Amino acid sequence: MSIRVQSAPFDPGAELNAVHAGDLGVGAVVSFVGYVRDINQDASIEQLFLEHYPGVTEKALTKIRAEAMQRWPLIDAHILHRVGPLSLAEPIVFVATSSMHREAAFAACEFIMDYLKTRAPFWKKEQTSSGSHWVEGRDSDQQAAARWNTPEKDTV
Amino acid sequence: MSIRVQSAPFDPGAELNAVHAGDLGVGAVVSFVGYVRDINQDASIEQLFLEHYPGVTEKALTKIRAEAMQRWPLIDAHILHRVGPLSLAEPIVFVATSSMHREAAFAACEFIMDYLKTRAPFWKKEQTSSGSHWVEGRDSDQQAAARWNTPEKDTV
Amino acid sequence: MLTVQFLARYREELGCESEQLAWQNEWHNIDHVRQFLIARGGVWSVLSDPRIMCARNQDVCSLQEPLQAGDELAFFPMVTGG
Amino acid sequence: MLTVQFLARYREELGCESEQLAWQNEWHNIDHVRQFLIARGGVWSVLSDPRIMCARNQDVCSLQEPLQAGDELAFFPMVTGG
Repeated sequence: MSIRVQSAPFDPGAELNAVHAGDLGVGAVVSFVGYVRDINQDASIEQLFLEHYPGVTEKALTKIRAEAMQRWPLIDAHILHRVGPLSLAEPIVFVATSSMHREAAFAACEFIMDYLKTRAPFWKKEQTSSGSHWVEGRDSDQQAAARWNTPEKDTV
Repeated sequence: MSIRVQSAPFDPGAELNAVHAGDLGVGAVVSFVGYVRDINQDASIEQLFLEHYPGVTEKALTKIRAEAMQRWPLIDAHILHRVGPLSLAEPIVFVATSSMHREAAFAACEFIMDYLKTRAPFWKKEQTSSGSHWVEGRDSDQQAAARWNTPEKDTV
Repeated sequence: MLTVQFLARYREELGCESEQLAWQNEWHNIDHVRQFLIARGGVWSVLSDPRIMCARNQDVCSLQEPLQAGDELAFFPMVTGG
Repeated sequence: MLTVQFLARYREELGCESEQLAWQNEWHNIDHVRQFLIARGGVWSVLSDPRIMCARNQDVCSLQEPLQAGDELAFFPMVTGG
């Protein structure tokens, strides 16, 4: 799979099982699934809309994946993200990393999520009973991503 | 599911999908799957045998899960571990955590794995072409678990 | 010439998806174009957002990224995917 | 009386799954029992393993855990599950 941006729903369980893919060298698979919640910042959500920047999104995700593959001894890394209208409880994003030992898979999966949350051009618009509004970026996401900064890297 | 120790194989994808379980408050699910690898410390593995300490294993896992639930704002946490004979590429362990936001789910899933690796009574015996031998504990697992020590906690 | 796109909330608040600007030699980086747009006043103050992000030729980059005539720029709010 | 179990590699190297020991009043913690067993010499030196682990009455605990007559102890090597 590696990188996929799609409007069609997906099955996280099927994606998870596909990560091992019969590779006998894989000892550890860490996955993250993000779901549409019914409440966000006290507002009751009816539907979520995911806008993205076609072409640029895929490039940004490819770059994030490549950086993870370079930083940790991974066997593979996968990123799958929905766009368009999403219903409550639907999976929004699936990220999975595979490696021989668990340390690399855990760190890389969290790294990819932190970078995706701050560098990949996706925007959430929430529809509530009182209308729709754009979700505000969280400062905590910026801080989470900043943890991975190394002195020699000064990317934005 | 919460805690299960079983000799029967399991399907990680089905377990992952069951974690969300229609709970509209779940925003994040992090999972870990450990698989039987074909090579360990340069030896070619033919089969793996997992011994455990019946009753005590379940208690140890229940305690680890409870500590994770207490340390982080989790919605739920699940631990599933195989025992007995396992073939190459089979899943050995599945750990999953669910929460509103990803930070708690990531930290708790890694915590559970680190504690399981150092406190839950399971022992691996590898069968190779030249006979079988018990797997040695890794010092790196002890160090990984020690990261979670807090000054007021002095458990072994 | 320079193509500038606006995405998500910016597109909605500006009522503008993209525009073509006549190239100006004093534009050395993306922030100079942003200042030019803000100087129009009114709704364009949306680009004063301290958390603004941008891309040049289909790559997310910083406001200090150098640019040249013919480039395709995009301005967008802090991302909120995942 | 005290029941002592040996698990995994220890069970195999000792050729012993469990035994019943006559209670001794100088046993104040689990390590005292371990020292008693090591003092038998020969194969029992397996319990000198610096990474030995133990349980008391079905709970994993430290070698310093106090004990009393009737307890069920277990000695086992560093765990390697997961």
